[in-house]
Amino acid sequence: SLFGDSGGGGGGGGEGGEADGGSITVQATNFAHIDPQSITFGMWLVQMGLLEGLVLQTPDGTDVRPGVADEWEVSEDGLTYTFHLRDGVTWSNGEPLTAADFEWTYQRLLDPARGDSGVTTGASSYQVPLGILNAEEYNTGVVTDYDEVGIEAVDDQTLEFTLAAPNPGFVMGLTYPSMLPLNPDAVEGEGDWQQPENWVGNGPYNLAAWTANSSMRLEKNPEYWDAENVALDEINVQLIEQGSITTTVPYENGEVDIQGLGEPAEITRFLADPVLSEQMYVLENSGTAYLAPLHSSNPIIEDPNIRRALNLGLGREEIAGISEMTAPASTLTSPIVPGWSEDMAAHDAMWGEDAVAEAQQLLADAGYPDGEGFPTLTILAGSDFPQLDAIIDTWETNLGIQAVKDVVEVGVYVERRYEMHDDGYVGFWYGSFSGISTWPYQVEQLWSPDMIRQAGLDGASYEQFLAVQNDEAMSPGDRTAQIEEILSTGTMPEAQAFAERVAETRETSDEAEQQEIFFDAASLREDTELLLPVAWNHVVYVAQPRVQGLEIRAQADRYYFKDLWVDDSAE
Amino acid sequence: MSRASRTARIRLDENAPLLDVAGLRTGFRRADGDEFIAVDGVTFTLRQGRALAIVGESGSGKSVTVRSLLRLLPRTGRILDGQARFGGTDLVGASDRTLRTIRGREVGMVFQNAMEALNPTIPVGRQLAEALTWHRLCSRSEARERAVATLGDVGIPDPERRARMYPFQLSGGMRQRAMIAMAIIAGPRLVVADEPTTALDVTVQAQVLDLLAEIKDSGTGMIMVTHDLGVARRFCDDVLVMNQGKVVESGTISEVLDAPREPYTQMLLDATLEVGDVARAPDGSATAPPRLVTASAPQVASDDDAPSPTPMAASLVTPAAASDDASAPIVVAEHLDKTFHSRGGDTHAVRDVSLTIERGRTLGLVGESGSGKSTVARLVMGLYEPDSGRVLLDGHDLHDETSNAQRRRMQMVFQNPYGSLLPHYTAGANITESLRLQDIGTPAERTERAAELLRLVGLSPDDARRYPQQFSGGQQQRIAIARALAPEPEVLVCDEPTSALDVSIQAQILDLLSEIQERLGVAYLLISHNLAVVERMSDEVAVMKDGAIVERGDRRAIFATPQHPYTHQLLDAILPVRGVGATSAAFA
Amino acid sequence: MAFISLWVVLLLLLVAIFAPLVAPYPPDATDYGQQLAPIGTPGHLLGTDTLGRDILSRLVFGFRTAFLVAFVAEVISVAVALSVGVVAGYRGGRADGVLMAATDVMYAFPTYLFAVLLVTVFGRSFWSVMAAIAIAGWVTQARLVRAQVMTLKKRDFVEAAQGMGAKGPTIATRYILPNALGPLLVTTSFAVPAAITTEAGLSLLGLGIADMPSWGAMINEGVRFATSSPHMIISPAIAFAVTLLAFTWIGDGVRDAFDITSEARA
Amino acid sequence: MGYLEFVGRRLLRMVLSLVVISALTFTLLQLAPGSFADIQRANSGSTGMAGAAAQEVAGQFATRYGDDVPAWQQYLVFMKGALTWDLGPSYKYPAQSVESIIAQGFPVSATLAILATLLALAIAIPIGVFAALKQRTAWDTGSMFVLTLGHALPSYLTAVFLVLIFAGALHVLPAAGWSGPQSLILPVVALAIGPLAVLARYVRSSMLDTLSEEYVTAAIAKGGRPGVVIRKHVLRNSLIPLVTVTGPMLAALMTGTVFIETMFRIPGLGLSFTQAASSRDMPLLMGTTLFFAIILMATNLVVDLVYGLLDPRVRAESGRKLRGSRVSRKNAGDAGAGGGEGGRPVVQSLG
Ligand SMILES: Nc1ncnc2c1ncn2[C@@H]1O[C@H](COP(=O)(O)OP(=O)(O)OP(=O)(O)O)[C@@H](O)[C@H]1O
Ligand SMILES: Nc1ncnc2c1ncn2[C@@H]1O[C@H](COP(=O)(O)OP(=O)(O)OP(=O)(O)O)[C@@H](O)[C@H]1O
Ligand SMILES: [Mg+2]
Ligand SMILES: [Mg+2]
Repeated sequence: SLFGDSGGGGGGGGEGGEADGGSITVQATNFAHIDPQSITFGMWLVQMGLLEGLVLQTPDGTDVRPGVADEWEVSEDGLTYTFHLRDGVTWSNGEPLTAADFEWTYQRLLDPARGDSGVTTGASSYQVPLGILNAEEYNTGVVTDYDEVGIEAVDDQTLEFTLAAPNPGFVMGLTYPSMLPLNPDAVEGEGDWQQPENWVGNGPYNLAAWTANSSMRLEKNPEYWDAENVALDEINVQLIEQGSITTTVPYENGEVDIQGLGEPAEITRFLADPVLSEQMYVLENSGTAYLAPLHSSNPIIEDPNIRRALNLGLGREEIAGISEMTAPASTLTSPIVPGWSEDMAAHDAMWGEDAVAEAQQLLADAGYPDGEGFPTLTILAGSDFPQLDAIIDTWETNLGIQAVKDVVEVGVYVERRYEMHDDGYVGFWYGSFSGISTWPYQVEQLWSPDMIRQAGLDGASYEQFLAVQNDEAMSPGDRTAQIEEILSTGTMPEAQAFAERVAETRETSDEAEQQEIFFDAASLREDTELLLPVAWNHVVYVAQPRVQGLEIRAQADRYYFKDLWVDDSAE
Repeated sequence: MSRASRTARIRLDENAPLLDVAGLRTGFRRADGDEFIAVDGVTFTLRQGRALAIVGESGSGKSVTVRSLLRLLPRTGRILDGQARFGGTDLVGASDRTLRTIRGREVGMVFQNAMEALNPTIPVGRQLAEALTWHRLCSRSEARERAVATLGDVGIPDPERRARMYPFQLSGGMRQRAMIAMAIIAGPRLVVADEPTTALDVTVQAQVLDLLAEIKDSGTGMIMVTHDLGVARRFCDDVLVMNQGKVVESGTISEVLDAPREPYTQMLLDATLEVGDVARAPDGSATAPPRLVTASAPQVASDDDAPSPTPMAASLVTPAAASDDASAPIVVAEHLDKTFHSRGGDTHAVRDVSLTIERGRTLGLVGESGSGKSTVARLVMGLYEPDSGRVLLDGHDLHDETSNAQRRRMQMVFQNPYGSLLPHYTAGANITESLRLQDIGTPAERTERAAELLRLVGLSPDDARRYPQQFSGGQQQRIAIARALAPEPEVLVCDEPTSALDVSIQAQILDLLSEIQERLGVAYLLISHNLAVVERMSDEVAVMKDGAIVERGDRRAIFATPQHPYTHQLLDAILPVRGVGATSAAFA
Repeated sequence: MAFISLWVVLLLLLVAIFAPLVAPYPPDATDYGQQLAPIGTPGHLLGTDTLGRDILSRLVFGFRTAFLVAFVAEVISVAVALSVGVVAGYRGGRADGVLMAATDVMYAFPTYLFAVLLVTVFGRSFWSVMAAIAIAGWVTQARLVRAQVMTLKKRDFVEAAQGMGAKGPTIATRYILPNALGPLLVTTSFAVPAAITTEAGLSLLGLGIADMPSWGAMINEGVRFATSSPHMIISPAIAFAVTLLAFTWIGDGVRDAFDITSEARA
Repeated sequence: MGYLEFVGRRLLRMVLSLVVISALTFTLLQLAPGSFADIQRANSGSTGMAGAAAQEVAGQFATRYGDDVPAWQQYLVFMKGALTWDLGPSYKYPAQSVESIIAQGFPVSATLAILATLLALAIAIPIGVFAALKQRTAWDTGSMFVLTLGHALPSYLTAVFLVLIFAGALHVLPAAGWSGPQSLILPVVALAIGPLAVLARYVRSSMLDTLSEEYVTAAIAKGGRPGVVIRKHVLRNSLIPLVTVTGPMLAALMTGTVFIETMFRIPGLGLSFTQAASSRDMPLLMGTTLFFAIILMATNLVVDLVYGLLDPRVRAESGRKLRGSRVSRKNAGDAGAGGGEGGRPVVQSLG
């Protein structure tokens, strides 16, 4: 039919006040597909309840709980993890879910060709820091035999991982969408396995309907191992265009039960409203907005003192003051990472009068007193944020430096970010991230050693780097080696030190010790002052009072559907 | 021919007048809020079975008068005062409902332009039938039958088929007949016809007028608005002369037209040209006809005042090499042929036309609409390339010789003076444009020249600064003539130079043209569908039909002893204006 | 109506020209103590936005931008339309055929693509947005000019000019062109609001002008805050509506002025 | 014969235009910075393996377009497929063919467009007629004022206000979604308001023109009652030219209205098109562009043919004149409608 067979838009599907049954409507950022092995917003939705991995995160996101696997053990040396699948765990079509299915899934994930099946278009969502033996090597083509990869289905119910180095965060890392199992028959079968009619999953919910660009309907999966503890019969997902104008009108109109709240003004209004403020769920400081250097033939920001001046000259308080849900950021690493401390920051005071005074001094010493003679900086961004204006504004006020924003269409943004620019174009690109707050992710994956070293390359080395990267004729192994060569020798020593320190995390299986190394590495990264932290953003969700069991955690999926129930008598 | 109707209708006293109009005043609200009085106290009486002509110049209020009778005024217009008694009903004061029973039923209206007055998207028969069904005079099917019958009555052949046709599928004459049929289908006692034949060719006009005469003879009263005194004389019993919204004079045709009491009527009569006038003129010469606008004549109701032209200053133009033979014709056109190609089909507009124009003399070209007159004019002017044949200007082939020096020797005056002037140029700039284009004289000289020419055509040099739209039609035509004269041409091609103008203005323009010819010795190719104009102005006349010249010769010969049957037909269609002894029979 | 509108537009023009004098603050001046101040806040008549920038000042400068875009785009598109339209209409034949073909293509072509391309290649700058609008606009106008020229070509004065010895180019440029301007002026006055709307629309798609205060961007932002800070959308929307109305009515007025017949009949 | 020839020529012109449009679109797409893969990568986050590993992604389309083929060959492959309505898989939705995406989105956009057009007509005609009959009264100026106002606000702004009022304040209608008749109301109204104003103004001016026609006076002179004269003589003739305005309007709406679709989360074609353009999804973009072009041109053709059916004058004329009359009618339409349609908006679907 014209409207697809999506359910009613209203959220009022609940039958009475009992804990079981009912439906809710949630908003999600639109996606083109739901293959968890490719990085799109779809992978997060799958994670929320369509597929289930070996383990799940606890609702607060600080630990893991059993999923498909009900128990697991680690070897002494911290290199071997053995997972035992539940008895009788099945796919939604009733067929047994086996360790072989996992092995097959991970082979697909790491497949260096990736193209043939035509299923994925985004980048592989495999998380390198998991450190599975030979996984990265197999994926990049260095190792060609999948048997050499440290993943093995010992029997139907036992799955064994071998790591290249101890990784205390390994089990937590398995909660990432790329590690979700896929049903081999469905994926390889005729027809599009992501469509409701072909869907075979193992999560608490099945895909019942999907109207592209509009909505999705999920239905409770009776075959799910823990089905008796799944409350809701139905989940309606409204798909919202990324960056489109979303107001809270549907929420306040009762059409939506759970939605993210992004607009500062909305947040202010909700906070001020005694009823609405009760419905807010806030995860503080879980995201970071930052500036990363652009490469230009004008070397001015290659000078560490200049960058230091710019870093200290940022009026972080004013910038964060734009929104109630933003805090001035002293580090890139999110403060909700366990063990984070202020000591990591590059300076004792990242803002305030002293910081500005120091910045001014640095600038004057570099020959630009009050910003005189300083070239106009460019801030490249893919869409317009008030923070951009605030950055420009505070630099001008604090340092007398002129900056302009270059807000470009996404296609230009992606090209321009890593281009070598001419003299007239020097400055930073603006990025922001909100998602996983674990040490490996924040230090190794997100602002990775490669990225930092790349940022620390001088103009000449960067051109070399680009040449190698774009050399189609080179074999993958050669390219990796040459890039490593350029990065390790061409970059600033502090960046190389950071990379080396990160590598040391592989050498210990002791969690506490490893965390210390991570902390240390992150501090080194701050000291390079290559990437400038700007602000930490809180994540805010609102949910109708009837929604129960909601907790927001520091992973982009935020919560699992299976933990929710509705209580229509709640007000 | 009119059919009795079955339903009750307004009772009329046999002896009472059919229509009695008293003190009718109609005004229009203007954009600035003022009321413009278009009809000012019109009073007349129409007796049963008689026909009244309303004559007068353009804008005198004729149409507004008759439209006021049926209250067919645009939104901005309203009747301010007066009465119009039709039988026992005052049409001015009647309720809308009463008026509706009268419109179409008791009073039929014939509009000037049938193409516009017939709905283009409804078949003619249906439009006729409406006049019956709306008055509930008969059933739908009966109405259809009567529509067909009435179409037959007004002389449309094959009425059954024509009734199903749309207006645009009928010829002009048939449309006008259909329009008349629509007016009479309900058997009205009064038919009001507003210029019913002005848009038609003379020959067709004659047929339509005959039809109206027939209706009148059947006892229907008639009011006919016309600017053609000949039409009035031929078909009407009484006449009402209007000027500036007022009735100037009224009475029976012979009272008014044979012995006008008012100078305005006299002026109209004087200005009206009639075939045979020249023959009757004392000296009978065409080269110097008597002025139409005599000093004794009163000021005409237009703002054209025509002070006498002044002599020209020295020429700016270096004369073209004098021709070898000053007695040879200035223009010789030989075997011109022109066909227009279009996807709708080819039109052979001009077939083997040859003509000569003598120096300082006038060749008149007559023929009905579409006969190819304008095309000949354009071919002679060199605006069209002939398919075959050639035009020699003083011995030079116009198409070999593209030099501007030759071109300037022949200029053109168009029918529609406004359309031919550049709207965004001042009168002065319009006049000097041809000089400017050909780099003749300095700007100062050209300005001086424009002033002279304006004086020559009877305008003031100060007028040079005004724009064309600020002049009246007659003045615009004077400017157009001045413009044509600017490069001192030897030939002037005039394509219907007066047909868009009132008779009084026409008279002035014709006088002006005669005078210019007399003084400057310019030769004319004068095109007109008005035989009287051609007779008055021409030395020689050529008659065109279907693209070919069917007869040509000396003016006197053509008008006195026409040879071609078509020329006969044209002359027969003429309606005399003046009294006894000037009937068309004289030419038969 | 047209008369009042003319004054409104003149006033707006003055505001645009003297924006720095009219606006109480520079458009980018931030006031971090006064964010999202509502209408009527002392010092900020129409309130402030998320950065504490004065909305009135941004409106004033935004109008300047909008008007500049519309004006320059119109000048360009009119110039192109005139040259193409006159050539096609006057010469007919091949030139005409090409224009008609181009019209067909442009009519069915997603000009959005042009906009994206221009904006992506040349940045979200004044010039690319302006060019995008001009490219979309010229075809309609060229067609109009062409039709106009074709009617004028049949007027007697063209023949009169030929009779006086004027050549094609002279006729086309000196006699026909000035008379074809009238109807074009009408479409131009309607095109100004259309251009402003388009600029705003591009902003909504993230393709508008980024480095100047723009109404589109303001409305775009206002929509986001529609429930929480309605003042951010109300003033731009009203300013937008008033401007568009004024231009539309001027267009009506211009059309009436050129359309003597309908006035006479009415 | 003239008629058939006319249609034939128009079809030929359509085909030529389509070729030019497709080539132009393709070229623009090649020139546009950023490739599908780049943008995909950026959207997936700047992190992890994304930076390096997605290099190979482009190779995925090897099966359809050949291995690393030059752009012009891709174009030919695409066009060859297009001839048989086989547009291949979309880059962005690799599991779906472009034609199936169009087949899903078009009925949605078309429903919206048709409803909006009908709504606009249903309101515009009575208002226009009424205003014309009450010309220069408060009714006339008042209704035209309100309409112009409605038209002066672009549809996205109208939509925002509608949502705020009917969903935000009154809670009577859903603010967004595509789940039943009630979710159609706001988008249809938002879409209809602009066209409504244009149509009403057009009807009014067309009515005024017709009212001043001599044949209307003639009909009154025949004794017709005002109602009858208006119905039989005025309405019909004033509404015929409406076809020329309504047709293209409907076509423009049918090809999707990006803002309305985004704002109301309506899975229409406009959204697919914008996404295709911004993600450089070549097959989808080419497919939707060609589809739009066909819809627009076909509507134009249909309008001309329908006009011919409605107006006997046009019907009788030959193809040449028909073509000429289209131009003049179009201009008449522009002048008559006049509602700020002077320049076509860059984004056809601005509404
Ligand atoms: N609708 C109108 N609005 C304003 N003035 C009008 C209107 N109709 C006619 N007039 C004016 O009324 C006067 C009389 O017009 P009317 O049409 O009766 O002239 P007429 O004698 O019929 O002339 P013609 O011979 O040109 O038809 C003219 O000055 C004309 O300008
Ligand atoms: N430019 C043209 N293209 C096609 N056909 C034309 C053209 N000019 C004239 N004709 C046709 O040629 C024929 C003669 O036209 P022309 O204008 O010379 O007649 P006319 O005698 O001047 O008529 P009227 O008295 O109506 O002015 C007509 O059938 C006309 O339709
Ligand atoms: Mg009259
Ligand atoms: Mg003629």
